[in-house]
Amino acid sequence: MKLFEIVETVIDPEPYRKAVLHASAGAVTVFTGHVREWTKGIRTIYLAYEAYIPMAEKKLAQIGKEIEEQWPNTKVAIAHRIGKLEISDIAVVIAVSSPHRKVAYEANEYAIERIKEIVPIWKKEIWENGQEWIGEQKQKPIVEGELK
Amino acid sequence: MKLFEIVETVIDPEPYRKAVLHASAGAVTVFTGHVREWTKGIRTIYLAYEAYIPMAEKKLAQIGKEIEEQWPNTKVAIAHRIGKLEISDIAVVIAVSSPHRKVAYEANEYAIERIKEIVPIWKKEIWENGQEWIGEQKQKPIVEGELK
Amino acid sequence: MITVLYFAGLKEKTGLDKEQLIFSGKTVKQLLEELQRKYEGLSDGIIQVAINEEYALPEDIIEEKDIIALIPPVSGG
Amino acid sequence: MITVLYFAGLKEKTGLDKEQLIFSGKTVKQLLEELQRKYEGLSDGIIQVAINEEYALPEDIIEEKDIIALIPPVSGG
Repeated sequence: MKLFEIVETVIDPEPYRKAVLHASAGAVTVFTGHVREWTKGIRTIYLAYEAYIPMAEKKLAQIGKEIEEQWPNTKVAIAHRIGKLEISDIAVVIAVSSPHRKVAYEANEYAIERIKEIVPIWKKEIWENGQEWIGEQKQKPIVEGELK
Repeated sequence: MKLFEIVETVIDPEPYRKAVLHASAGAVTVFTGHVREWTKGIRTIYLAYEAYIPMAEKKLAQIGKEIEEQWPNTKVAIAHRIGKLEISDIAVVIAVSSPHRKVAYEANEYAIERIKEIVPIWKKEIWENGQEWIGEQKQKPIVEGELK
Repeated sequence: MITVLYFAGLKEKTGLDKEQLIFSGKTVKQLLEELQRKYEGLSDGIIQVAINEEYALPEDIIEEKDIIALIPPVSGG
Repeated sequence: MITVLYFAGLKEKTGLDKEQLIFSGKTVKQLLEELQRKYEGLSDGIIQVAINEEYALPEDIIEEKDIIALIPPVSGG
């Protein structure tokens, strides 16, 4: 496994938790995002995720680097699954370790927000009577730091 | 396993994550607290945890109830290990599921803060040259809601 | 008879993990005062008291057969 | 020749997941304008562009052999 990866099979969170553990890590947060059955009163049958894989893995690694620079002594691992996902399947796992707990929560939440902003992954929701590619309208104007 | 328990063996976080999962859970946070090697420049050899087991399990369940009342559609499971723990061992696991991610982080952090306030568990740090029972001085005056 | 439980540092100070005492119809505060006379150093730091696994107030009355726990500052997590 | 990649809804609008074009020495903005003339509905919503797996600005110059990705609003997580 890689610390930052796009996968096409079931995600087991444990390897990611273990990958960020080290002797001065007092706290680890593992976030998993799951396919929900109901969203705003509409019943989801399944989801289909697509990614621009090489760029998505680069952007996940960039998020890890941003965190490790912003919060000293943290370590990060992130995986996102693509393909067809059923209800309750894990779409994304984010593991963050830190010496102290507060940062482990804060940095983990930062990671999911950044994923929704900059990582080229797209979700299609398939309902009983239709389907749609979801755009969260969270993309911001490109800023200097994100350029090649 | 119980949703709120004191255990004397190695904690595997996965069963707690799975225990809080349900069809409308879009986000799960699993916090694990680990034994750190260094605390304020002092090297820990190992930790010894002790609990007033029946009351500790009641208080863990109370924290779960507080969360499920305060944040609708959340589900909580918590386990704390006692006995001798080595560096990187998991002392506590907190799993919280929620329809949306923000609450999953917030409620999980609430749980660890409450554990440090009201759950009768004690930690003894054993260093190279000494040992001490740790009191975090976080106990607050008893308030009405916490009385029998 | 009541049962008094000692944990963590208090266990080391009293040399006991529990004991049975004749003590009922009096308050938590009175019990603590009695135990502090009996065991030197018991009053160091904040001690909370639980009656039958729930936190109690100093003025709560202890009844026959109650299980009393002396709870030093907790440090779980 | 450059390679242009299409994802998600853009793949459905163009009917392609990628294509090769003769286009270099011009800007990202000029490429988008050209593609919007070619594919109806491509201009709906915000499209970002990546050159060789990094986000690019409208005025960035596209070079021979670049891999260009048209990126509709992302929705991972």
